[in-house]
Amino acid sequence: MSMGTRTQRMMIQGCLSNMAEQNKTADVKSSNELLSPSELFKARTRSHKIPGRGQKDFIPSGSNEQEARLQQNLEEHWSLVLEERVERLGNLVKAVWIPSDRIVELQSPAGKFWQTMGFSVHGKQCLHPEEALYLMECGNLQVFYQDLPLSIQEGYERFLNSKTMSIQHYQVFGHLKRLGYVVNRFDPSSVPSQYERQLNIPLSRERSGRQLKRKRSHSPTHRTQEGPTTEGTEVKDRDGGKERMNPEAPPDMDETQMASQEDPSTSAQGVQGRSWWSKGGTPDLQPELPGQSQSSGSPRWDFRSLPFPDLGSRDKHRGSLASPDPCLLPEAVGSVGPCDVAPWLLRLNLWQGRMSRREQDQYRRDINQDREVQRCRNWAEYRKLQEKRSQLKRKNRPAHLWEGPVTPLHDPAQPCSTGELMDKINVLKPSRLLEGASRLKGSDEWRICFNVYQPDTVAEFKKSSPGKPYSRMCVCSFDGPVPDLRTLKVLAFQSGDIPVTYAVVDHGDISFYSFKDFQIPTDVLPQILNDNPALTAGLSLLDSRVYQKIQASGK
Amino acid sequence: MTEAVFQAPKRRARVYEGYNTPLPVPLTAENDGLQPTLIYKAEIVNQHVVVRDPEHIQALYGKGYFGKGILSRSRPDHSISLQWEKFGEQVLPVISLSKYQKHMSWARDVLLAHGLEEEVVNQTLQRLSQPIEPELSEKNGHNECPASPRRSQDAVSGEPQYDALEQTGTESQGEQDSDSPQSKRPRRQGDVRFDPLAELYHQELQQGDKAALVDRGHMLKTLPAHRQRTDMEYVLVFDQEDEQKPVVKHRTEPGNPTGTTRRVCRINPFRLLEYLQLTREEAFFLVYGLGCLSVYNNEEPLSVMQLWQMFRFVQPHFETSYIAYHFFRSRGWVPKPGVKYGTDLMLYRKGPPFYHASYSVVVEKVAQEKVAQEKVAQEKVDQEKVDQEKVAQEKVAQEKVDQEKVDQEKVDQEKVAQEKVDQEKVDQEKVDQEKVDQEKVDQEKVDQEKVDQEKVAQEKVAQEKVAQEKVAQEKVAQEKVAQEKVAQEKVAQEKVAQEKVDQAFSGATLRPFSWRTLAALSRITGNVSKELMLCFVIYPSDMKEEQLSSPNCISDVTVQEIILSRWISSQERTDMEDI
Amino acid sequence: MAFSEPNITKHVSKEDGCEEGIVSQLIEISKCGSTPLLWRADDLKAAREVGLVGTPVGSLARQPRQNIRLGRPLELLPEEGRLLVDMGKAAVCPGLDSSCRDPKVSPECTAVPSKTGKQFSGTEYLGFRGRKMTLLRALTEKQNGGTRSREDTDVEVRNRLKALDRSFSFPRMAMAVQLCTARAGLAHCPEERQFLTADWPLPQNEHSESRFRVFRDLRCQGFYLTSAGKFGGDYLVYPGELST
Amino acid sequence: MSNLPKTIDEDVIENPLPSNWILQHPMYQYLMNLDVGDSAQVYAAFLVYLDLSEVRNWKEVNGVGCSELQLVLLEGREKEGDPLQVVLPLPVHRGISHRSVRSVLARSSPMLLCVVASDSTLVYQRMCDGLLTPEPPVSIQDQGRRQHRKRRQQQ
Repeated sequence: MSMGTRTQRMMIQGCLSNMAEQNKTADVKSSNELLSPSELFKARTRSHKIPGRGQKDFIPSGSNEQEARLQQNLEEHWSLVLEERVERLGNLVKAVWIPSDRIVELQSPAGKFWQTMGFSVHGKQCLHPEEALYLMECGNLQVFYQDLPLSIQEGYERFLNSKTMSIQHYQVFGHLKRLGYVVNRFDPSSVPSQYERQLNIPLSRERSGRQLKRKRSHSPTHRTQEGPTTEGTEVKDRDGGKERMNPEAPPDMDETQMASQEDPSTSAQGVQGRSWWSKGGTPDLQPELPGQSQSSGSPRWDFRSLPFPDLGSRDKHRGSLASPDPCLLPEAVGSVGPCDVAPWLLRLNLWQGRMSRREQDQYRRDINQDREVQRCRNWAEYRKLQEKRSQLKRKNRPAHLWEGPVTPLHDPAQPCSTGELMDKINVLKPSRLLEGASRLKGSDEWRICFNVYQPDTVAEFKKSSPGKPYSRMCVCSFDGPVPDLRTLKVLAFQSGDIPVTYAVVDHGDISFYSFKDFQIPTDVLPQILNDNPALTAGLSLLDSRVYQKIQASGK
Repeated sequence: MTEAVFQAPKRRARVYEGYNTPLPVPLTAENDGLQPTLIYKAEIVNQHVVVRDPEHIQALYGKGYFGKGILSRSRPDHSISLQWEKFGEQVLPVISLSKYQKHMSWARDVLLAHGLEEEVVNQTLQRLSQPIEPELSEKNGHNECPASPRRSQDAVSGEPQYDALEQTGTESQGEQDSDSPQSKRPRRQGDVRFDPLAELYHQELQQGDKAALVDRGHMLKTLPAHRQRTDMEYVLVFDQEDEQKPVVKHRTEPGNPTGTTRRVCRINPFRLLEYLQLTREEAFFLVYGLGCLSVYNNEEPLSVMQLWQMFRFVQPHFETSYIAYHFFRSRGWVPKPGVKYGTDLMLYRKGPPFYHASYSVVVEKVAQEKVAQEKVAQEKVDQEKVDQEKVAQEKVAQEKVDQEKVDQEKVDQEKVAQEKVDQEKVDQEKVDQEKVDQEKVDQEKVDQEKVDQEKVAQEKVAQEKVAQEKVAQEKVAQEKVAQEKVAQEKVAQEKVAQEKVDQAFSGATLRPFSWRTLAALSRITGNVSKELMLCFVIYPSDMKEEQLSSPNCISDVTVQEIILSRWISSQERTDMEDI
Repeated sequence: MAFSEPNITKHVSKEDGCEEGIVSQLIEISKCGSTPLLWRADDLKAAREVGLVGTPVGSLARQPRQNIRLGRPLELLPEEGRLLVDMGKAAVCPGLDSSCRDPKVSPECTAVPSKTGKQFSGTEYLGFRGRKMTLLRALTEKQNGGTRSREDTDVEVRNRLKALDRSFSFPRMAMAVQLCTARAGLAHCPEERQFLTADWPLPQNEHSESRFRVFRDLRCQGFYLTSAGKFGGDYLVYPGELST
Repeated sequence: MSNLPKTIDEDVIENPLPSNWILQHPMYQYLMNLDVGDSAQVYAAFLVYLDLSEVRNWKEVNGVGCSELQLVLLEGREKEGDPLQVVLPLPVHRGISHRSVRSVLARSSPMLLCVVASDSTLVYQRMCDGLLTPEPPVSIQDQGRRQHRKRRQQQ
């Protein structure tokens, strides 16, 4: 078809009196993107349903049936794609594009979208270009420029450029908006500085508490215990407090801790880093300040110094504990009566593992049956014997391992507990993501672009006090580089306590990834393993329960 | 909170072994100084570390899951055949004639390679291939072990273990050693084929006391010493005419070997013993971290340093991968190679038999933040300055002291001289009385000596003073020079530091990372329900090659763990992707 | 018959006329930044006819607030764009980046208000006719229906019909307005023509070159390709036409 | 039995082991004597040989030196009468050029690439010249069943 006729056709279509002819031309070519009045009229009442998609075929079979299905699918697809937006004038908000300010100014009262989008300048309601474009695509907004309405295409072309944002950024924005998330631009200055963070002054807007029950969806944060909402913060504060109180608050102690308390020599707690059994299933919730590493990791509780009734002991079941010395209590408390330990005992695992004879033989190897030991008449002699033995071993240890400039970290001739052994070989320090991050300079290549709030917070969302975002987005391209550790540090620091998600755009297809700081917990069963198999068995049971707990709390 | 939360490792549905000890070294109470410590032995075979002693193999694999059997999928439990049958009082593996012939030809080649005459070789082989009578084999062999019920079951089902490449080849979601049908069953234990210790506790097995199986390591210790490893292996070989018949037929009549099929008991002419091969990281950890392994190269045991240098030479970035390995071991996890999933390590809690791997780890290497380094450098410089000042002050103080000493000495000398004189005077008086004639002469002598002494002392003092001044001057000069140097160095360091600030933590050194590779890794890892961990090994920026040449450098290195996960923006979207 | 604005054709120069045969089939690739986009439904179909799939990235007009199915524009892989251009099937219209000129309002654009005006009056007429038809139908149905109280309803309906004829006014706010997706056709914007290029304007490097060659090779073998970043690959290769 | 007083630890250390059969194995000797410089690759090839020949019971497994690629390849039949397959054993730290892969594929397609980790873990990958249509994903095969299950769960 020649261009001339096409032009003519367009004009013809615009003409009311030639409706009949319009049909004819439509047969020739269906590029009638400007709708005729009848089409417009029809479009007002068209269905808003999207046809479902059938099952995919794995391989073309060449069968007629498959061919037909494919054809039908395609036709359906074209009819959907071809459709034009038709809206009632009354539902459209009018706006004007102001290129110099790169904003869109509303000319008529804003709609519902105003709750989550837009901003006011000098009493005028304005939208960012991406917001305007999204609303145009949703059929809520008609933007005029030089008194003419902009098509979506013109919107893309005018609104998306190097000075506003790239089409990739807009694709991420649109993708999240369509799913119902509240998305707005990230302003680095809105994040409290390191100094402010250290002062730990709660931001006023975070205090405007909204107790929301949020549905837990797959999300960058859903596994953490705290969400972005105030609810989360409060949980954190409470937990923080709890942790501080823990050592003197018996009820908060977990079974595992009690169990491991049975052997005061356990040094598993001294191992650097975290140990899941030592936290009683509570993940580390203490907010970490940059540069202040936990890796120095002194054990939170030193069981040796805890003057604590050994409730786990099987031998002496005391019914209750005497009341504490009043001088140890705060004045206001006055006196406290004796404590009934029965309910606590119920919570302990006092399960006694059974041992086969073999195990008993093995584990109950009695030092007293050692003939040399029997010959010892006193402690001094016994210790001398021990010393002699270890010297002998030291002498016998292989020269090629022990006489060079570098010797092994552990000498197997000097047996020690698992915990001690772990301590010996634990020479590598873990690093935290925020360590040293404050001193790194950001780059232009990597920027956080959006704050994202969960869809179900929309009803409560206030632009004036948006609260903590659920996540922050950094937009990048599949063809571009992957963030290196430095970038991860810089952005994590910039985002503070909000997780950063990387939206990676692959020619219109978007994948999201998050890189989260992590410290693998140390997995060492306490030393009792070797002393008391019964307890070991009990412990591993407990162990799995702690896991369940962690899992439950993560859900 | 932006930290990834620890996900509980997934326990295997069925666990057939007890958890032993985490590492193959004696722990207190278990071995209270009674026995000499076992140092395991490994040797370098073509740049790889191989453990050959069966007991060592069992200990290293059983306590901490080190290494892999070169003929097995993971646990070193290879046996020549899946089919075992009763022969006399023993149960022996059944192999095909072709397999027997293959082994025979290997034996032949070996003998020929030793330079033996063809004829001699033939004679030897002839002798070796003589059929063995049941009683004979019993007397000589060590395969004697009454059939456990379990084993005869196996003989019945005779299920093929390896279906060509299906298991490892085009790879699905299989776990390293757990998914083969064989490992799903507890039969490995208490079974001679897999477990040389079986004969010790098969009775308990029959009693169903599975708990008895718990401590393999302990069993090891009680193994009779007379047990030899050089013994012959007896096999049942199909007779030629039976070779063509379908194998199924044998299986239907396991208890009747004398039926239509005939097997002949022969000595396996070339026995393939299962060896354990360790990764270099595992080997080095056993040597350096635990001190319980000696690695021999050409019969010579290697020192820690030699091993480190050899591995660094043989394997690119060995130090980095070792650091990652050591890190996870020191946190109680069991790292195994991650080739199957395209990563460096898989992390198991306790060991592959108990838990599914939790993490798939990619190791990366980065240089530490230079800003901190700069600070450290600055502190160093400051410290040096302080030190220098201190030294200078001390020097001055020392000089003062020296001076005082000198003075004191002078005084002392004078005093001594005086005392001497006094003493002498007293003596003289005595002498005077005794030897009057000598008196005058002596007196003069004494006087002369006194004068001489004083003179000498004074001269000495003077000389020393001069010398000290000189030294002091030189020192001052040196300090100045030193300070200038320090200042220059400081400037230089700052420059370097400044330049390096921009490179801090940047880049990926070990592999070219792109979003595509990450996406693929994330998908693979997710599909097998594991988490993808990036493990950044962070070297201090000023770490030099000579520091890297010793394993002690690892204490200056830090390790950053990052969990990479994919976020699904909506549930419906995943549903769509599913289809 | 009203060619209300015959002046528009004037802008189609003779030169352009010579190329008409080709031009009419040319797919117009519009660039947003460096991203090639197709806007017109015809172009989408034409690209699909040569086996290029692309990715729809815009909200679907029918139901914009979902991600399951998206609509125009269609984003092309750089390889797809380049292949189209190499095949002589497409021309590239550079995007209006801020560095570009801000084009004067073209005569075509001025046509838009009048056209929308026509759309409006047309809709109004249709609205009127629709209402009338309903009433008439009601009338005939009733007439055919029963005999009971026929007189009353007849009169009522007739009165309403009369009133409708007299004073129908379609409320302006209820008017349907089209929000165009694509800018009106190529022919209406002659000034833009000069920016069309037959060359593929994206910078090439070794990597993109090898990607392109692989793409072209596979496409020529009849495979349908889409992007496979999230699977860790470069392309997903389909053995035949995709069922979208 | 467990209270046997004697311990074997000393014996374990002192007992001489039989000599290493790997080093004596004719195939190992043969492979080492091929004109291939990369001994790590040769060792990897031997491990793959053992796996194919002893564990998987392939037939007629043999080593082929490929001096221009400095590689040892293996050939063998999965079962008697099956076509000969070519296996390229590759130590995990060694890279491989496109040219080498092409050259091996020219001998046989599909070929098997076997990555050998330093603890002798083997991972086989099948490589084809051209495209190989994958097996239909499980999700499609049993989709009907799955949907059925879903429906049942909802009830």
